[in-house]
Amino acid sequence: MRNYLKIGMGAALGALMLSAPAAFADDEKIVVGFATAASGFMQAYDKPAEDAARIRIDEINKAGGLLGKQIEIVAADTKSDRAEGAKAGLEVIDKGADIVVVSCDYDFGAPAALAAEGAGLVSFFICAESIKAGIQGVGPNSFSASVLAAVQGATMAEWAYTKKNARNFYRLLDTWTEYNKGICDGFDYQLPKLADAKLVGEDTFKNDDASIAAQITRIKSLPQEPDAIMLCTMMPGAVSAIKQLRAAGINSMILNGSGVSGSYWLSAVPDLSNFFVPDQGSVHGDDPNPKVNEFNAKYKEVTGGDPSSQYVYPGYVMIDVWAKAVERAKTTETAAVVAELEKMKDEPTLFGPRTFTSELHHQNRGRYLITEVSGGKPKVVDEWTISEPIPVDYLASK
Amino acid sequence: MTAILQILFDALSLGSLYALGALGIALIFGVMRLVNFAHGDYIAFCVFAMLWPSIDAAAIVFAGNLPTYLLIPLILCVGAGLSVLSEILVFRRFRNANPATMMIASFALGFVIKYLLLMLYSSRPKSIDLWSNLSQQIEIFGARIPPLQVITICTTIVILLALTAFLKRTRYGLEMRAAAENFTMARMLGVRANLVIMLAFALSGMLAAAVGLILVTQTGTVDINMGANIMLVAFVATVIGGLGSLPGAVIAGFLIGGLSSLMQAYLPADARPFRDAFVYGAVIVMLIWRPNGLFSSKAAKQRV
Amino acid sequence: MTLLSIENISVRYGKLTALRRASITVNEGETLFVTGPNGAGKSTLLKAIAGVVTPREGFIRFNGAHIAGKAPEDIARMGFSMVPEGREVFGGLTIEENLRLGTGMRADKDQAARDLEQVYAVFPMLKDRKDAQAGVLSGGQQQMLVIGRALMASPKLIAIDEPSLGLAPKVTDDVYATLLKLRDSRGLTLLIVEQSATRAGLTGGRMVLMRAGQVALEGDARQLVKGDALRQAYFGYGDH
Amino acid sequence: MQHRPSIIARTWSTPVILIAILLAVALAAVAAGSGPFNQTVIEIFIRVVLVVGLYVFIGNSGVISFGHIGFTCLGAYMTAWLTMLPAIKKSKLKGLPDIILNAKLQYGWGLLAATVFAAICAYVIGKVLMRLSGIAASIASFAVLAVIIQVYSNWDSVTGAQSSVVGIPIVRTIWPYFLCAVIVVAAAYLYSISRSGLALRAARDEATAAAASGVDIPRERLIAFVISGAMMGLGGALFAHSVGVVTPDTFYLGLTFVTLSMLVVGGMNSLSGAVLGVVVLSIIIQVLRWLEKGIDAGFGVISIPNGVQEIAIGVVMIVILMFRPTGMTRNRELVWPGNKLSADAGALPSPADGKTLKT
Repeated sequence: MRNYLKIGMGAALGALMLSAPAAFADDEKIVVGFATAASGFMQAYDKPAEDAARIRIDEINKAGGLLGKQIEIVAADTKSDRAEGAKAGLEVIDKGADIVVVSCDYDFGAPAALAAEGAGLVSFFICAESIKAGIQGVGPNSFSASVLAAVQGATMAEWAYTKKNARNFYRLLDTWTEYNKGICDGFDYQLPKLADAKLVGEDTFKNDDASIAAQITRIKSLPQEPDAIMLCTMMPGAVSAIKQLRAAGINSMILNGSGVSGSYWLSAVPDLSNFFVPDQGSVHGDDPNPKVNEFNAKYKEVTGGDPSSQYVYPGYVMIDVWAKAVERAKTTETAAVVAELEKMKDEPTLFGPRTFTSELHHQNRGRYLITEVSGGKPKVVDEWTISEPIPVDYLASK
Repeated sequence: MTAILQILFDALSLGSLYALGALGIALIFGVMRLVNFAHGDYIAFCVFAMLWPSIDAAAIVFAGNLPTYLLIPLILCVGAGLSVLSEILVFRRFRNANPATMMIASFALGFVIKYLLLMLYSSRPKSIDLWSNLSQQIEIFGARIPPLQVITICTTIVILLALTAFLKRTRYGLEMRAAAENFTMARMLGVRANLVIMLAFALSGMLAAAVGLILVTQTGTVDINMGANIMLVAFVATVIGGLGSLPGAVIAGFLIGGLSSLMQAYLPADARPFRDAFVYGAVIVMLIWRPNGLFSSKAAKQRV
Repeated sequence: MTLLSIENISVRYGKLTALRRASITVNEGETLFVTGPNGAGKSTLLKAIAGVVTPREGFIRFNGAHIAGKAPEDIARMGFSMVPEGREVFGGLTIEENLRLGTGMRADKDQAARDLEQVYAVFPMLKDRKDAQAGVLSGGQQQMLVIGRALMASPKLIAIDEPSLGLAPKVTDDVYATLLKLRDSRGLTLLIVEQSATRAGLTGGRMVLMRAGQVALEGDARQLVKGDALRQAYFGYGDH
Repeated sequence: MQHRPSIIARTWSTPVILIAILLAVALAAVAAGSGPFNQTVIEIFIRVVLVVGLYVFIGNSGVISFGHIGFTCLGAYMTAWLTMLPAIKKSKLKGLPDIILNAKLQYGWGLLAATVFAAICAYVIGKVLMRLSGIAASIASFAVLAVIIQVYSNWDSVTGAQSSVVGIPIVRTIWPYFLCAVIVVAAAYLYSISRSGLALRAARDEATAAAASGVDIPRERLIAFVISGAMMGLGGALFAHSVGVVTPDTFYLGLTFVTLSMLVVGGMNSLSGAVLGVVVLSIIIQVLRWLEKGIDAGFGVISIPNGVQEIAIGVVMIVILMFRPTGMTRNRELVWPGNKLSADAGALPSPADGKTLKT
């Protein structure tokens, strides 16, 4: 069987399916299939978001279920491996999943998501932040519950410009992952839109570089210390880079993506200050929305620990928006659920509004809390939504 | 002038890390012709030994809280212990196996150590603040140099001198050099093979621990893959230096570190992401130019 | 008195049998030549004594203890010093380091220091170049070095594999003269593998002829060299 | 030698047995009819292609290569470029030549192009590298892998850098994979009984003697390198179509060591070792994974904690190598019972047949 799937936006995607395992629907219950990492490298990233998703499922079940049915969970371990990811996807589909939840990272989640797409099911990336996690990289039935990495870079640039009067920016990119590049792409998009803001220099490094001394030398040799450094990186290299930047006496404000969210790593850079992170919700107990703090308490009750970073939250959002769409469609049938999801415009959730369109199953604009780390203590200091969404064209060309 | 001094320092500090790693690999290779791919995992293991096993995001610092004069010997002992243990449990049984078999066995051992750490600590990198005042920079002739860099370079030099003195001046050093050159003959002269090999493993493990300590002080991060990159570069350096030649390994380590720093400093921005491709390209050229390494001559194979 | 006795040992390399139930005894203070054609198992015999290869069967008793299957270093520590074929100096070590390697098992450090001087006295050339790398020595000098190295262990028995291999006749004469001198002055026992039976006949002592992994003939070296029995045994009993 | 039957008559049973094993695996997948198991079997076939590809060079030449997975990467990207929809290429991979930009081929052509492309690259690289031997060759091959991966990880306009290449048609039926595995096994067998294969193994066992009798070692090595490079490229293309997503980091050290381990554990110098290494280790891994999920043994569920599988497979490999340092097959080939051969050589004749050992 061959079917070419045409999708909007000129960006079309073909999937040549020679055999698609038939999924069977059970009328008595609704099945959520988790094809996520229960072991290996990705486990530390998938598990917290999955726990949050389970909390939301539990809430729905306690409140009488979805369409009057209880939600059941089936899970398969991707072992943090791409080929295993495809198997895990096929496995939860075999077990009757109505929605396939896949790994937090696009690369690791895509094989399972593609399996779901092939079976005609809705797939949700639990917290991936690449535009590919959705229509562009999987197909018309795929979504992501988080916000695009580019929005983080754009948010930080615009916020620092507006609220902190930053004019001279320096861009330091860790070329290790696409996520890192995504942050800098957003930053690159936003910067020219800010009058008289300029890029005074840029450099790259690699996450596992033992030392970034050469990169620091380049910053130090600028005639004047930049107002802000846009640091597009993630763990574990982020800590090393931040530590070395500060140790070198570079005191510019450091702007980041959400990859450095959370306080678990702050002990490595004592007395870190002038450091800013965009968060969808605060894990530090000071979220302006008391319901977030309630959720944090519940999370601790269920898992025994505080949320480690903001990447817990998209899991909750995911089940939340999907369940709403199912309620509205009155069925779990894929086309109907996708149609309902695509009707969502600024749909409020605990962690910021969500919009899905037939072009983009991701957020190209989003409300972010700005967390400032000062004297080694993180604190929410502001809230920011970029003035304009980042165009899908721009994102897709990156 | 200042810029050159700065680049020189950056290159030296990166190079000394590679040199220490290469030394650990060359030592074992010299004595038993084993390319130990588990070396990088020894580095990670030593650093994790400072933390209490837990899969929480925040690190629970345990041994890391000990005073410096206890912590350093402890971590060195952990490295030596792990290395000796792997000799006794695994490598001893591969004394006569071919190099490929030994290599794969060492890789499998590294795999086991890595996944053990993953199970105990989870894959999420942990943070630990160790001697962070060493990272505060001081200026020398306009170049900014963190004491840690100075310490790293000095440590490397001290370790090199100490190792050279050990190999040159002591009985065990003499036996180790002899064993490295001709294992069977050394045994026929009464050199206790197992003891010498264990000693070499212990030293190699301590070198891994030293690399781990420097890395964690510099980066503040504990990660299961933290030794992998250094191990790879060290492995390449060992071969370029001339397998089995300790000074060769050290010099090649400095060479690669220097080359990498120079490229970072002088490549145009667009080419900078390809830095490692250029470095490895240079490695290929060097190997074709001198397949036996920079410091290996046929007549007298010099080892320190 | 018997210092070393080898009883019925067999050694195989894969499918190839190098020694078949060979038996040899060496008495204290004597010089025993082991001779025979290529592949007769002479070198294997020494390796088996030294512990480098393990016999499949048979006993080796040295100085009253069973040593078959023991580690080379343990056998060396019991007073068996080996000078293998091809000399095997440590080319990267200096001459003095090579010599000092032999003393590892000794507790009597003072005596070891005196022995070093004695070796230098016997081989003055070694003393002149004691800090040079051993790899640069000529073949004859290397042979001196390895003999000196073996002596440094203060052994009861020195086994030498082909001391004349690759050496000029004049140099070989020197080597043998030195060996005999040492045997007499130190009460050493010598076990010498020598392909040249003539050399054995010249030097004197007992001789064992090996063929196809077994002892084919045994007797006084000078006597054997004169007779026809040796030639017959050497080339086989007419089957060639 | 002259009185022996021809090489094919003596050795044909080896590829037949190996292909029969692969067929048994394929039929098991059909019988099970489960999606994930089907995918597992596909993965086994891909690994057979890769490990046999490694064997053709490493096994025959005796030179350990750490670089072959680089060709896998080249192959995977080539088929991705040719088979994905032009629209995606035009927006993401603008730097591709027009002919590739506009192509939309069936996956079969993609596989072929990947194989040919990898072979060409192997030829060019091999020309430079094959004069090296021993550990220098190993390191140089690793450096080649590093260069390929670094370039593919950063060449934005052509490979999309680290960003995954998507929109590759996914093939979920086992038969194309099975067919490729069979072809590769047969080709590897034919190579090893060819004049070049025999000469190369002679050089592996007795380098000086082979060189003295006129074997041009770099040339024979280059032939093996190109054939194995082509197979690695095919394996990469198959991987791309099995998962549907390609990124450079998939083809780095992890896969290098997994495939090398399978080869060495199986028996590095024998084709049977390459195939058995994959099949046996894959079965062990699968059993361990089932154990991780929990197996109902009637009296209760037997299970092991998550993550133990990786530790266990490492331990299993070490133990196998301890007891069989030359691999499970001891470097011999599987042959039909009764088709007895000299144990030295195994089914594939090795010139080391009559070699003697020095006493």
